[in-house]
Order: sequence, then C-alpha cells, then structure tokens
Amino acid sequence: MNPILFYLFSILMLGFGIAVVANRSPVASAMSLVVSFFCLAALYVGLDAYFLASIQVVVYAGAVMVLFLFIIMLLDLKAEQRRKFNKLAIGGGALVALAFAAQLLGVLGGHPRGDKPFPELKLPIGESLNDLQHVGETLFSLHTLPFQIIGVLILVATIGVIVISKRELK
Amino acid sequence: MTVLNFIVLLPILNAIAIACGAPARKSALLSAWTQLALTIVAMVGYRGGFAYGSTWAVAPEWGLNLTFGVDGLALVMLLLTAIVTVAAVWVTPKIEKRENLFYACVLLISGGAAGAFASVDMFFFYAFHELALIPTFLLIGIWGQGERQVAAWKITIYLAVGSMILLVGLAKLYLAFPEGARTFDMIEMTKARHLIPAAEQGGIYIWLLVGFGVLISLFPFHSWAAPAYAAAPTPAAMLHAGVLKKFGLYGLIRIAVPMLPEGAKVWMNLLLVLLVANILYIGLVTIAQKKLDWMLGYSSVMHMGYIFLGIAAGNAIGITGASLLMLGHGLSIAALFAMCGYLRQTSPSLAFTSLGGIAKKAPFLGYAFGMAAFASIGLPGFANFASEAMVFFGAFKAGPAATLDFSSIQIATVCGLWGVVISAVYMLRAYRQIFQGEPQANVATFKDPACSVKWSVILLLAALMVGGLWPKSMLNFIQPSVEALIGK
Amino acid sequence: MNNNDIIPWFILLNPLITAVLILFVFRKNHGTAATVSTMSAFFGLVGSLCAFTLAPTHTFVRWIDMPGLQIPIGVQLDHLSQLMLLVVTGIGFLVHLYSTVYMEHDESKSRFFGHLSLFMFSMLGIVLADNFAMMFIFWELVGVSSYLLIGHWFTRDAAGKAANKAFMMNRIGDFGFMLGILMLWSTAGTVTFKGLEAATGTLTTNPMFLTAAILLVFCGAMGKSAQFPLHTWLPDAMEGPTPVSALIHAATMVAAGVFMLARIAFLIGLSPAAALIIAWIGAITSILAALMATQQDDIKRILAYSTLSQLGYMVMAIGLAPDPNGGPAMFHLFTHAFFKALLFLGAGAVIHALHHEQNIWKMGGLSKHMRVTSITFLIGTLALTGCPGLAGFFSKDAILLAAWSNKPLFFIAWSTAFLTAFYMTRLYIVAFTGKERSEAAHHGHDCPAPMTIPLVILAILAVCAGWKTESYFMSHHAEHASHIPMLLAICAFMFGTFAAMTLYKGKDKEPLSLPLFRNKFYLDEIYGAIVAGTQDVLAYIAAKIDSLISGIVRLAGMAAWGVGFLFRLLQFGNVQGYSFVFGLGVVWLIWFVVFK
Amino acid sequence: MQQIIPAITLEIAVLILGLLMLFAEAFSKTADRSHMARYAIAVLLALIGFSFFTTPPPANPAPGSMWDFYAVDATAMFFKRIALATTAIVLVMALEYRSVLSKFIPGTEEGRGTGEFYSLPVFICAGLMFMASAVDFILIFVALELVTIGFYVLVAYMRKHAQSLEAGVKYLILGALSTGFLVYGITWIFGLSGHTHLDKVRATLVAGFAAGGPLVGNEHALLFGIMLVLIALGFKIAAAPFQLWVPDVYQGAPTPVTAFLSVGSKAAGFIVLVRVLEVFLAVPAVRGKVIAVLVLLAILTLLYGNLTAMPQDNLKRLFAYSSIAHAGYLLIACAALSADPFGAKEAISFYLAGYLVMTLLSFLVLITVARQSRGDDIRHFAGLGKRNPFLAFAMTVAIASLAGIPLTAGFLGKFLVFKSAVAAGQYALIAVGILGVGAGFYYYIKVIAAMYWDEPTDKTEITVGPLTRLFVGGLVALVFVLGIWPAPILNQLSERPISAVAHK
Amino acid sequence: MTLTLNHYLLVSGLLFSIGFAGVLLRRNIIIIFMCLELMLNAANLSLVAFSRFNVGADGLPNFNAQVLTFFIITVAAAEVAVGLAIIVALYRARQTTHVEDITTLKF
Repeated sequence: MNPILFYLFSILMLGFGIAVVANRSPVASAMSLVVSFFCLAALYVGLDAYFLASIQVVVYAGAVMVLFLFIIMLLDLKAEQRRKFNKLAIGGGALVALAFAAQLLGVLGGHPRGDKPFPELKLPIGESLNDLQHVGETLFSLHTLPFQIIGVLILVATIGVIVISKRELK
Repeated sequence: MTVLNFIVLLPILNAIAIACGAPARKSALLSAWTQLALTIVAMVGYRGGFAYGSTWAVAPEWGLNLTFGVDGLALVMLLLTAIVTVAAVWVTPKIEKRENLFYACVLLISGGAAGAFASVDMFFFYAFHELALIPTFLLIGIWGQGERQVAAWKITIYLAVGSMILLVGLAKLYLAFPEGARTFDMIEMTKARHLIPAAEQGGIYIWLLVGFGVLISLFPFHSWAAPAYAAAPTPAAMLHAGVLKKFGLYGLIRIAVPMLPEGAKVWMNLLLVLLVANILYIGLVTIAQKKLDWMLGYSSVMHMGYIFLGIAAGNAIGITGASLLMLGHGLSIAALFAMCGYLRQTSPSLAFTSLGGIAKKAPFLGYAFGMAAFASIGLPGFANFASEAMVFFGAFKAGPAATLDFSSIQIATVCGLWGVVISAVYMLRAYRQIFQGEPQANVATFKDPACSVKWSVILLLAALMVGGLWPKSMLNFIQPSVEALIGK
Repeated sequence: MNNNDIIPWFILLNPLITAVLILFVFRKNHGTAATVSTMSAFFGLVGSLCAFTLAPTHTFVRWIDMPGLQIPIGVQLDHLSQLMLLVVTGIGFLVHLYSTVYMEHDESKSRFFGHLSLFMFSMLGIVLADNFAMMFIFWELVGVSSYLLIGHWFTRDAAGKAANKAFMMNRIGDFGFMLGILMLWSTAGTVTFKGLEAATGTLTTNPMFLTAAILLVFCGAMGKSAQFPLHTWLPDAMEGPTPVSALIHAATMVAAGVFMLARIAFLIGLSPAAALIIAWIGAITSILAALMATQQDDIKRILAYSTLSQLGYMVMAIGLAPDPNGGPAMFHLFTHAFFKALLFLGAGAVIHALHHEQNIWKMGGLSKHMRVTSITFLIGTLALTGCPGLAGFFSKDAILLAAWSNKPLFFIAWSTAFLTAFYMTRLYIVAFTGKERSEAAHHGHDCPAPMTIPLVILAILAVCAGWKTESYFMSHHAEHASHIPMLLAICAFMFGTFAAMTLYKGKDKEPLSLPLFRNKFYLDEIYGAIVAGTQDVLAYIAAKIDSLISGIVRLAGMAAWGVGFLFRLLQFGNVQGYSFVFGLGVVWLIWFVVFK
Repeated sequence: MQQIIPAITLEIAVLILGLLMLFAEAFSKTADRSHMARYAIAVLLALIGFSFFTTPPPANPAPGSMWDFYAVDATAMFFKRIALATTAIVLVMALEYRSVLSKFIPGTEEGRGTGEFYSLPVFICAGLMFMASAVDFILIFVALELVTIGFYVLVAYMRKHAQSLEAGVKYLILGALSTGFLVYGITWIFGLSGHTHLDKVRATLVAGFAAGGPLVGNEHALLFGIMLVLIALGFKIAAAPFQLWVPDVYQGAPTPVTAFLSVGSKAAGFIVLVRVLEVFLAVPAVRGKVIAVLVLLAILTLLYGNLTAMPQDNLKRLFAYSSIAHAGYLLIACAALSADPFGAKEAISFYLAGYLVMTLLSFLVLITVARQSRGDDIRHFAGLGKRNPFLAFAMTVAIASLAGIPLTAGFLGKFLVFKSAVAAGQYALIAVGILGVGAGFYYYIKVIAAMYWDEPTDKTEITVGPLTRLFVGGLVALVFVLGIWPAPILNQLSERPISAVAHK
Repeated sequence: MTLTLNHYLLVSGLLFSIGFAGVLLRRNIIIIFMCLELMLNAANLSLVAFSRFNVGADGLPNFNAQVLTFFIITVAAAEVAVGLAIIVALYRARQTTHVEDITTLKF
C-alpha cells in the first residue's frame, strides 16, 4: 500500500474514531463510526484482504450502522444530550485509556519482529490474490465447526432479540 | 462390620434417625449406652496392635481409604467419648424447643469424635472431627445462653481456620513422602516415617502445631474456648471440652510426634514457651474470672498446657501420661460442666458473689463438685494426678540428670508444677465461694439435682477414680500403643 | 504374701474402707458412723500393736509400671514406721473416742467421722509408704482430709478460708516437694527409699544438686509441718473442731514433715549444707512461734503456736542430727504427740464445757470445776515445758544436746525452751487458776467418760513416754558428752515458769502488751499484701491481656468485615465505574506483567 | 461394549433438542410450556449416561480436518457432563421459577413466553460443551460467544423487570468489553505464533522463545497478548479486579440464570483458562510472570470475594460474592498448574464438579424459598428449619459444602486445591486462602444461623414440588457421595485421554 | 519509507485505545456500544495485519486469521442486535439509556 494512502486512511479512521467518542449527538457519533469503518475497510484493502474489506463495508457500514441509527431514532435520544460532565469520570477514564495507549507503544517498542516490512506474496505471475477463494476454502474445510456454531449463535441471538423486544404476548 | 464400625456409626445413624423424628431422648440415651457397652466390649476383646480393622477404598490412587482400626490409645479415647456422651445425654434437662434437633446435634458431635479416634486414615481422621463444627454452632446458637451468638460465631470461625491450617499441614506431610510412598494410612505413614526428609520436618511440624493448637486452645489461640464453653448448653460444653478438644492432642500424638521427631526439636522452645503460657498465664487469667462457667472454660484451657508438656517431652513416660491426662481431664471437666449446668439451671447467675452456701442446701452437689474440682487440680486418687505425675516425670526426664543447669523443658516442668498451685488457688476459691459459707438468699430453695444428673456425675467420677486408683487399667492400653508409635 | 505382710495392708486399708462405708452407706446414720469409725480406729491400734512386734517387712503392688518409671504402692514396716504407726493409731483411737462425745450434737457427725477415717487412711499411708511418689500421694491426701476437717463447719466463713489457706500453703510446699522428687528420681532412676539409699553414689556426684534436691523436698515438710515461712496456716487451722486440732494439727499430720525428713535422713546426712539450712529454718520457726505464743489469748491458738514451735524444734533436730532411726527429732515427735494431743483435748474439754469460749481471759478458776481436766492439763503443760522426769524433758534434752555443737542454734533452742515454759505457765495460770472471769467459767464441769478417759491415758503417756525410750530412736548410742545442756534446760524450765508465775498470778487482764508478737510479726498481713500485690495484680493484668488478645481476634474479624464493607463500595452500581475499575485493572496488570 | 458413537453426537443431540424445543414453542397449542422443560431434563440426563459410550471422532484425523480443533480428552468429557448436568438442574430451577418469571413477562395467559427460557439454556449448554472440547482459539472464541450471547438474553429475560434489564445491560457492556480484550489478545498471540491451534501455538512459541529462536526479543508482545487473554478469561471466571459485574448481574438476573452463570459460565471459563495456561506455561520465557500474575489475581480474588461477602444481607448477592471467592480458590490451583500439573488440573476439575453440585443445590433451595417468602434476603430464610426442615437441611448441606466442611464435596475440592498449592510451595496463596476460609465461614454460617437460630417471620409452611424435591434430595446425596467417595470422579479425570488428538 | 507491521499495529492499537476511552468516558449506552464495536474492529485490523505478515509456506497470507476476523464481525453483529434489543427494552422500562440512571443494583 502506498504509505501516503495508509497515513491518510489511518488518520481519517482515528480522527473519526475520536469523533465517535467526542460527539455529543448519538447520530453524529454513529455517522463518524461509519466513516471510520470505511477507512478501516480501505486499510484492509491495503493488506490484501479484499473480501474482509467488502464484508466490513456491507456488514458494518451497511447493516450494523443502520441498526444503530434506527434505534437512536426510535428512542429519540436527543433529549438526553445536555447533561453535566462528570469531570472525575472523564479525567480518570481518559487517564486509563492514555495509559493503555502508552503501554501499547511500549509493547510495540518491544516488538522488533514488527519492524520488518510485510513479506511479498508468492503469487502466480499476472494473477491477483483470490482471497475470497482462500478464505472460503479455509472456512469450509478447516473451520466448518465454528462456522456451524456461528449459525447457532445467530439463531440464539435472533430468538433473544425476539424474546426481549416483543411487546405483548398473545 | 466390626464392633468398631458400630461404635462410630451408631451415634451418627442415631442422629439421623432422631432428626427424622425418632423419639429424641430415649433413642439418644439408648445409643449412648450402647456405644459405651460396645466400647467396653471392644476393650475387653482387644489383644494389642491395631484391631477391629475394616477398610473401604475411597480413592485408591491416593492411598485414600475409609479405614477404621484402633490401638490401645484410640480405645481409651473411644472410652472417654462413650462415657462423656452417656453423661452428656443423661444430664440434659428437658429441652423446650426442637428437642430432636438438639439430640441429633449432640450425637453428631459424639459420632464425629468417635469417628476421628477410630480412623486410621488421616483424611477421615480429620474429616470426622469437622463433623462437629456445625452441630456445635447450632447447639450454642439455639440453646446456649449469655452471649451465645457471638460465642458461636467465634468458636466456629476460629476452629474452621485452625482446621484449615491443620489441613495444609497434613497436606504438606502427605506430600513430604516421596511419590509412590504417599498414603493417608497413618499406620503406613508411621512405618515409613524415615522417608520424610529431616530438613522438611520443621516446616510441617509448625503447621500441625498451629493447626492442632487452635483446636486445642493453645496459647495464644485460646480465646474462643472460654466464651464458647460459657455460652454452650451443658452437653455441648461437656462434649466439646471433654472429648472433642482431645482430638487435637490425639492428633499430635498420633501424627506429629511419631512422624516428625526432627520437626519437634526445631520448634521445641516455642512450644515450651506457649505451653508455659498456657499453664501460668492462663492460670492467672483463670484466677481473675468472676463467674463459674468462664472459670471452668479457662481452666480447661490451662490444663491443655500439661498435656502439651507431656507431648513435648517426647518420651514414652510423658506421652503416656499426656494420653492418660486426656482421659482424666476429659472426664473431670465434663463432670464440672455437668454440675455447672445444673447450677445455671437453678440459680439466676453464676457469678461467685451471687452464690454461696450451696453445699448446705445440696450436699451431694457439694461433694461431687468438690471431688471433680479436686480431680481437676490433680488430687491423688483421680486419673488426673496419676497422669499429671507421669507428665512431670516424663518431661523432667527429657532434660539432663544430676545438674542444676536445667534444660528448657525442665524449666517448663518447674513452671508446670507451679501451675498446680495456681489451679488450686482458683478452684478452691471458687469452691469456697459457691459452696461454703452461709447459704445466700437466692439459693434458699436450692436442692440436690435429680437422679439423671446425679448418676451421670457419679459415672464420670467413678471412671475418674478407676483411672486414678488403678491407672494400669488404662496404661495397659495406652503404653504399648505409645511405645509402638514412638518406636521403642 | 504371708500373714505378717497382711497386717500393714490391713492397717492401711481398714480406715479407707471405713471412710467409704461411712460416707456412702451411713451418711444419714450418725450414731453408727461414729461407732464404726471408732471401732475401726481401735482395730487399727490393735493392728499397729501387732505390727510393732513384727519383723520389718516390705511388700508392694505395681501402680504405674512402665520402662523408666515404676511407681509402686508399697508398705514398708520398719523401725521408723512401726513406732509412728503406734503414735498415729494410738492418738487416733483416743481422739475418735473423745470425738464421739465432743461432736455428739453436730448435725453432720457422720461426715466428720468419715473424714476422720479418711485422714487416718492418708496418714497411715504416709507412714507406711515405701517410696516418695506414694508418700506424695498420701501427702496430698492428708492435705485434703485436713482441708475437709478444718472446713468441717464450712458455713462459717473463717473455716472455709482457713481450710483454703491450709491447702494452699501445703500446695506451695508440695511444689518444691514434687520438684525435689523429680530431681532425685531423674538422677537415681527410682523413687523408692531403698532404691535411693542404694543410689547414694550417683546422688553425691553433684553435691550442689543434691543439696538443692533435699531442700526442695524439705519444702514439702515446710508446708506440712508449718515451718517458717509457710507456717501461717496452722494457727488458722484451729477453726476446725478441737479433736481435729489435736489429732491432725498437733500430734500426727503436722509431724508428717518431720517423719518424712527422718525417712530421708540418710540423704540429709549426705549434704551438710542442706542439713544446716534445715536446722536453721527449724530454729527460726521455733523461736518465732514461741514469741508469738506469749501474747495470744485464744487457748487453741496458744497451743497451735506452741505446736509450731515444737515442730521447729524437731526440724532443727533433724538438721542437727539426721538419723535413720529418727534421732532426737523423732523422739521429740513421739513424746510431743502425747502431751500436745493431751493439751488439745484438754483445751477441747474446756471449750466444750464453757460452750465454745476460747479466750483464756474469760476463763479462770477452772481447776475447781474441772478437776480431771485441769490435772491432766497441768501434766501436759509440765511435759511440754520440760519439767524434769516427764516425757518432754527427755526429748527436749536430747535435742539440746544435739544442738550443743552449734552454739547459736543452741542459744535459740534454749530461749525457745524458756519461752515455752513461760507461755505455757501463763496459759495454765490464767485459765485454770484465780477467779472465774466469766459466767461460763462458773459452770465449768468435767466432761463425760469418753472424753476424760483419753485425757487420762494421754496424761499417763505424757509422763512416762520418755522413760527408757530414747535408745529406740538412736541408731548409735551417743554418750552424754556433757551435762551442761541438761542443766541449762532445767534452768530454762525454771526461769520460764517462774517468770510467768510472777507476771500472771492473779491478773485479770494481760499485763504485757507486745503488739509485734500479738500480731504474729504481721506476717499474715505481709502475706496478704504479697498475695494481693502479686497474684491478684498479676491475675488482673493477665485477664486484661487476655481480653486484649480476644479483642485483637475480634478486631481482626471486624477489620475483615470493614475491609469487605469498603471493598463493597467499589460496587456502586454504575457500569461506567465498573469499566473504569476494569480498565485500571488492565493497565495495572499489564504494567505488572509486561513492564515490571 | 464397543464404543462407536462419536463424542460430537452429544453436542449435536443437544442442538437438536434445542431446535425441537423451539418448534414445540412455536407450534404447541397449550400455553403451559413446562412439559418441554421436563422432556429436556430427561433428555439431558439421558445424554449424560450416553456420554459414557462415546468415542472420539476419526481415530487419526487427517491433518487439516476440522476434528483437529476438537479434543475429546478426559477433561473435555468431564466438562461436557458438567455442562449437561448443570443445564438439567437449571431447567428444574426454571420450572420452579416459572411463576415468578411469568409475572415479569407480560402475557395473556400464565406460562406464556417461558418456552424460550427453557430452550436457550439448552443452546448455551451446547456452547459450553463445545468450549470443553475447544483447543483452537477460533473455536474457543465462537463457542464462548455463543454462551455469552445466550447469557445476555437470559439475564435480561424478564423484560418487565427493570433489575433484570439493568443486569442485562451491565453484563452486556462489560461482557463485550472483555470480548474486545479477548479478541485483541488472541490477535497478538496469533501474530507471534502464526497459529490459532493451541498445540501449534505452544510448539511455535516454545521453539521461538528458546535460546536463539526467531521470537527472542518479543517477550513484551507475548506477555501483552497473554495478559489480554487472561484479562478476558478473568472476566468470565469473575476474578478480581474484573469481577465487578458479578454481584449486580447475579442479583438482577432470574435466579436460575444466576445459578447457570455461576456454574456453567465459570466452569467453561476455567476449562478454557486451563487449556490456554497449559500453552502459556510451556514457554519458559514467560512462565514466571504468568504464575506471578495468577498468584496476584488469586490473592485479590480471594480477598475481594470473601471479605466483601461478609457484610451482605441479600442471599443472591452473597452467593455472587462467594462465587468470586470460589474463583479465587480455583485460581490457587491454576497458579500451581505448572508445578503440579496433574494435581492442579485434578483439583480444578474436582472443585468445579463439587461447586456445581453445591451451588446448584443452594440455588434450588433459594428459588423455592424465595418464591414463597417473596424475597431473597437472608432474613427471608429466618426460621426455615421450622418452616421446612427438609429444605433447611438441604441448604445446610450446601452451605457446609460451600464453606468446606469435610465429608462434603466442597471440602474435598478445597483439600485438593490446597494440596496442589502446597506441592507448588505457594504459601502466600495458602495464607490468603486460609483467611478466606475463615471469612467464608462467617458469611456462610450466617445463613445457617438465620435458618435455625431465628424465629420465622412468616409462619406459613413452604411446599416443595416433587421434581424439585427429587433433585434437591439427589443433590444432597451427591454432595456427600462426592465428599466421601470421590473415586468415580477421580477415575474419570485420571483416565488416559480417550483421544490422542489433544496430546499429539 | 516502507510500511512495517508495527505501523498497522500502532494504528489498530490507537483505535483500540480510542474505543476503550469511549467506553470509559461516554455515558450513553448506545455510544458505549459503538465504542465497543470500535475496539473489536481495532482488533480485527491487527488480525488482518498479522495475517498478511505471517505469510505461510505457500507464500499466501494466513487465512485462519481472516476467518477469525470474519467470525468476529459476525459475532459483533449478533451482539449488536441482542444488545440493542436489550437497550430498547431498558428504555421502555426506564426511559433512559444513561448509565448513571441504571444503578439500582449495587453494593
């Protein structure tokens, strides 16, 4: 990936990530989240994970965000916007998050392995990486069992959503 | 099934039956007497070594089996259990509330003690003892008096923590054996004791000492004892002070002494300091008591010091004496608590100042209490004297002869001898204040107790006198076992 | 076991059986109890007379028997015990006889006789004991029977206190006794007297040790024979019925200490230092007690101090001349038993007749009303004061002779003899002569026969017990090296008697006032202060520390509860706070694991 | 008997059971769904018996086959049975609880809307069973999430009950947070090793961090990853300082769910913890640190759980704190895992088995009593000894076992834990553990005191249904059987792995 | 200048921290939930980067990690669904999505 693109998308992603946190309006937060996820998808592309990038866009930016926005609208959360800050909580929380980030920097400093550039892929000449095929193969040969469990998981989630959000039982 | 299995199971099964609704007092009495009879049968039929063995595999790969079996020492402890149980059930007055639960708890304590004494397996030896924990809690909490709730919490938590410390010690001991030789069978462990590395023994011994020490109320872990005994209903106090407390001492004799001789040496001076504190310091505390039940509680703590002294001596004389003293102390303190319970029932307060002149109103009580009191302070004719003398002889012999440079254990013996004076001070003072003098107004209607109390006290005193006048009757059981234990 | 061996066992067990019978069977039947007890005492006397004629025997049963520790229960009939048996059973029988009347109207007469028999059993056990441990056992048992008898009238506070005091003082002495036994045993490996005698070689390897051991054993004697400083219980013990005082606290039990010392005379002989200390303690006791006696008003107390003083004499004699056959000490014990028992019984008769009046200043003129009593009492007094020809003269003379080699001790002994004559004469003159000083004294009368017969018998013995008996006690017959001690003794008797006669003749009240002596050198007060100042304060402190310990335990529990309560505050319900704590945990653990 | 049934059949059967229940819920004509639960209980219990006749999937799985990630060793089978038994008993509780439940679920008829409440635990059970066998991070993650999401739903199930919803939200937020850490941690471990399969991860890491290995110098990164995974698992097992959700969620959730959480979720958390620890502890470069952090967590957890339970008055909350404490004891064994691998594993498994029995017993009684006393504070238990001696006795047994009184299952578990700690020489842990036991006695016995000492405030007798009575009796018996005769369980644990897969 | 693994890890780590900060700072449950999604996605980014970095013997990225990423996305979606359902139910019961208002369970 072009480093410039990398920096661009990274900064955008982080910036909108901060916006998610900083925005007072839930709708604005949600929109920032969408942008941030788009940038993330772009970074995936830079890592040759085209399939995941598309999934990211479809699932997150498409489905999940809509859900979020839908709920925000449904509950009409604007009324709650104006509330006093709890300075102590904010200060403490920020401190913890900063400390965590600092530790992360420390860990990266102690991670010499990561200072190497990404290895080149061995691809047949002239072909681009068909990652969809590879992911599919791995998923359905090696990870069939988790895949099926995911199915159950979604079933459970569906039941759960129904059970919890049903209004009245007839 | 051997007679031993019946001795252990009888009270437990009976407790269950009573809890399920069997007539409480009758079946409890029947069970207690049967237990005593069976114990005597077992003693009569005893021919040395470990007898009446029975075993049931529980976890063979750890060498963990539910194994019963008794040697002479254990038989004597079983006898103590049986006698005190009979007396404890017998003296129990009419229980107003939840009679069945009461007797079930009492029998469980007895069954737990019997099970511990009859166990050859270290694990079950420990486990049976703990059977008494919750029944004690209930007995003190429901049927106790005074600060019963505080006392019940205190004794339960204290003993639980002590047991846990002990458990760690036992685990250490188990693991100190090399793999392959590990077993919970105490006979096997004793045989294989040379496999325990000498350097590790000190580390194990201190855990055992503290663990057992808490259960025995070794100074400074004694503060549970007096309040609990003061608050407990009579049978609970009798069984706990008389029998259950002996578990720890029995454990030391059965486990720590034979298996960890090197460890005993490491901690000898500490033990001596503690036991002298038990005798002298607790003795002084006892003098300062102003109520009979508290005084008896502390005196029972104090007397543990003598038994410890015998154990610390480490020789056959001292340990045999300590074992006999366990019997003697158990019987005498049970008798004292039995009468204290009767006094409590009939008199508004047990403070010395509010009692007086009872001997005139209740000559039997005056006599019997006097005998029990004299027994507990080591009067010849009762088992306590014979055993205390043996303890002193054994402990003194553990030091060098023919020199005035006394070794530490000899100094401890001297202190212990002085304790005899102290115990006379508080016992006689209490006796004078309660029983002698002109009868006070609030004991004007005092009478001698009913037959059940009378005879159970007589039973205890008679057993004490048998042990005192003819100590060989008990020593014949104890001595070979002790010698086998310490490897003579 | 042949017939001869049975006799000592019979003598020993006969009173025990009697005691058990009385206490458990005849509890309610007072008359029978008295009869049974007296009969048994009589049988004991007969048995002792038989035993006296027997050759020495020694039989035992094993009581505790294990490797390293053998304690037998054995009876040893020998020169020393044969005579002592006679003394104990003889006086015992007379006291029993006397008591049947004296205690006639007591409401717990059977208890009294039961305890009396118990005492006889214990005392005979000491006499017959063949080893230290057994002696200690019976030592304690006499302590208990003495406790029971002093406290016979336990509803009186003073009696209970006196009983307790007696027992406690003895316990203190026994502390040393037991320790001494332990020391001897650990060295010699045996507790039997014969075994110890055989092991003298081992025992003498460390003279300091032996001295210490003997002195510790002597502590036992100090308690039982009421030697200074453990003597204060004996005068208080007079709270008991007078026959008890006669039997236990004059003639037999208090002499047990002396008897025990005689038993181990062979050991004392090995340690001159110990012997000297014993002698000095005896001497101090005798002079102090004599001084105290001069100012007492209670007839029994005067006799009690006199007993103390005489016991001191005997102990001093043991220290001066330890003799396996008893020596002058046992000789004096023997004679003293008779005249002191006589004096006590006589005092008892007086008290009985005067309806429990014990103050001599409220008596007077009794010789007119109580002829037998006064004559026998006079004989006893003379015997005690050392009137030549009477029993006391010979034994006292023997002691003074033994003391002659040590002049300071001799001086003390002589002074004591002088004081004895003084206070006894005072007693007799004040109580028996002159005018009646109270209503009760006018109505004095001689007592019934069972009370006077013992007086008469004892009076006869008090006269003649010293005749030709001295040699029985001497293992090697000592020539009278000097007659000076004897002459001085006669002088002491005469001066003392004369002084008292001139001072007290016809007086109605105490002409002398010596508060120091009257108040027994304030020793009771001092002891009281010491006990209160040490034991009670220590006990108080200990109790405080103990409540501190349980407070610490409680505090630990409360601290755990409190910490739990504080921890619980973390659980404040706000999920954001929870994630904050979570985050803190994350950061902290990562710091701990990764960067530390 | 020849064992020809593959172990995965069990999970499949459970899943089919769950689906059938959903169908039944959808098509059943009657409103009362309790028969569903009864059938499910029967099936689950039957499956436990069935599990003894299973054999692992293909004896020699081809490399790269899906069976590679699915271990069927003794531990796995043991935990599968635990999951089945737990679920069955939770369903019994659910039946007992249904009247309370339907109060908070608006419905036209009594019993409506409870069908899912019976079927969701069955699905969760399948998830737990998968977790027991999972030896691959992917499978672990997926199974864990199945369980977690199922629990989100169950905790918040009573949707007219604000507390249940509040508990649901708290669990949801914190659970998701921990999922984030888990994923991030897995990422790092994958990043360093290049594998998700635990055995391969171990092999790569051991080789990589050996002297001169390719990964030397990256210890920080590995520790970071390990720590993140441990934090997430610590959350699942309720180790301090990640335990804060526990009391609130336990209190707010429907009581059967609380029981399920405290047993099922914890057991699953521990089996995963043991499996990953076996990997981490194999790497010498980080072993010391990992043990240190386990010790630290254990101490904190023990102190927090035990001390905080002391001032509690609400029984559900008290059990919540005590479940934290029990996690602490289990962590003691975890800290001993490297010094005494076999003993510690045995201790954890046995402890969990005992914990299952005693916790479920206490909750079963709790539900029965709380329903009829209208409250789950300790004072609602006052005088239970008079109101229903049978339940009081059962509770006493459960409490005795939880407190660790001998001859009960709980004691043996504690004994094994302390034994392995002694073997590992972890004396600081032992000391804190003893302190914890002391505190534990205080708060556990509070319940006994209430039941027997106090007079009942409400004199009505408490009735027990036949099924509950059967299960209470059975669990009481089991507490004693496990405490006195552990051989059957121990045999299961010490059995050589049925499958060679896990230890290839 | 070439991009290294650590570049990606740094970015993802920062994103994770931002998400974490959001969880700690925000009090609206829905936004907290969004931040949790941020954290999951940050982890995904690392995972994909590692997948690309840990090239196997066949010279291709390690697709196991991508599969895991796929699962994570799926799970996250399911979680969001359930979570939002719960939030809606809570809102119905309490008319709030504010963490400070849901503190009835405490101590």
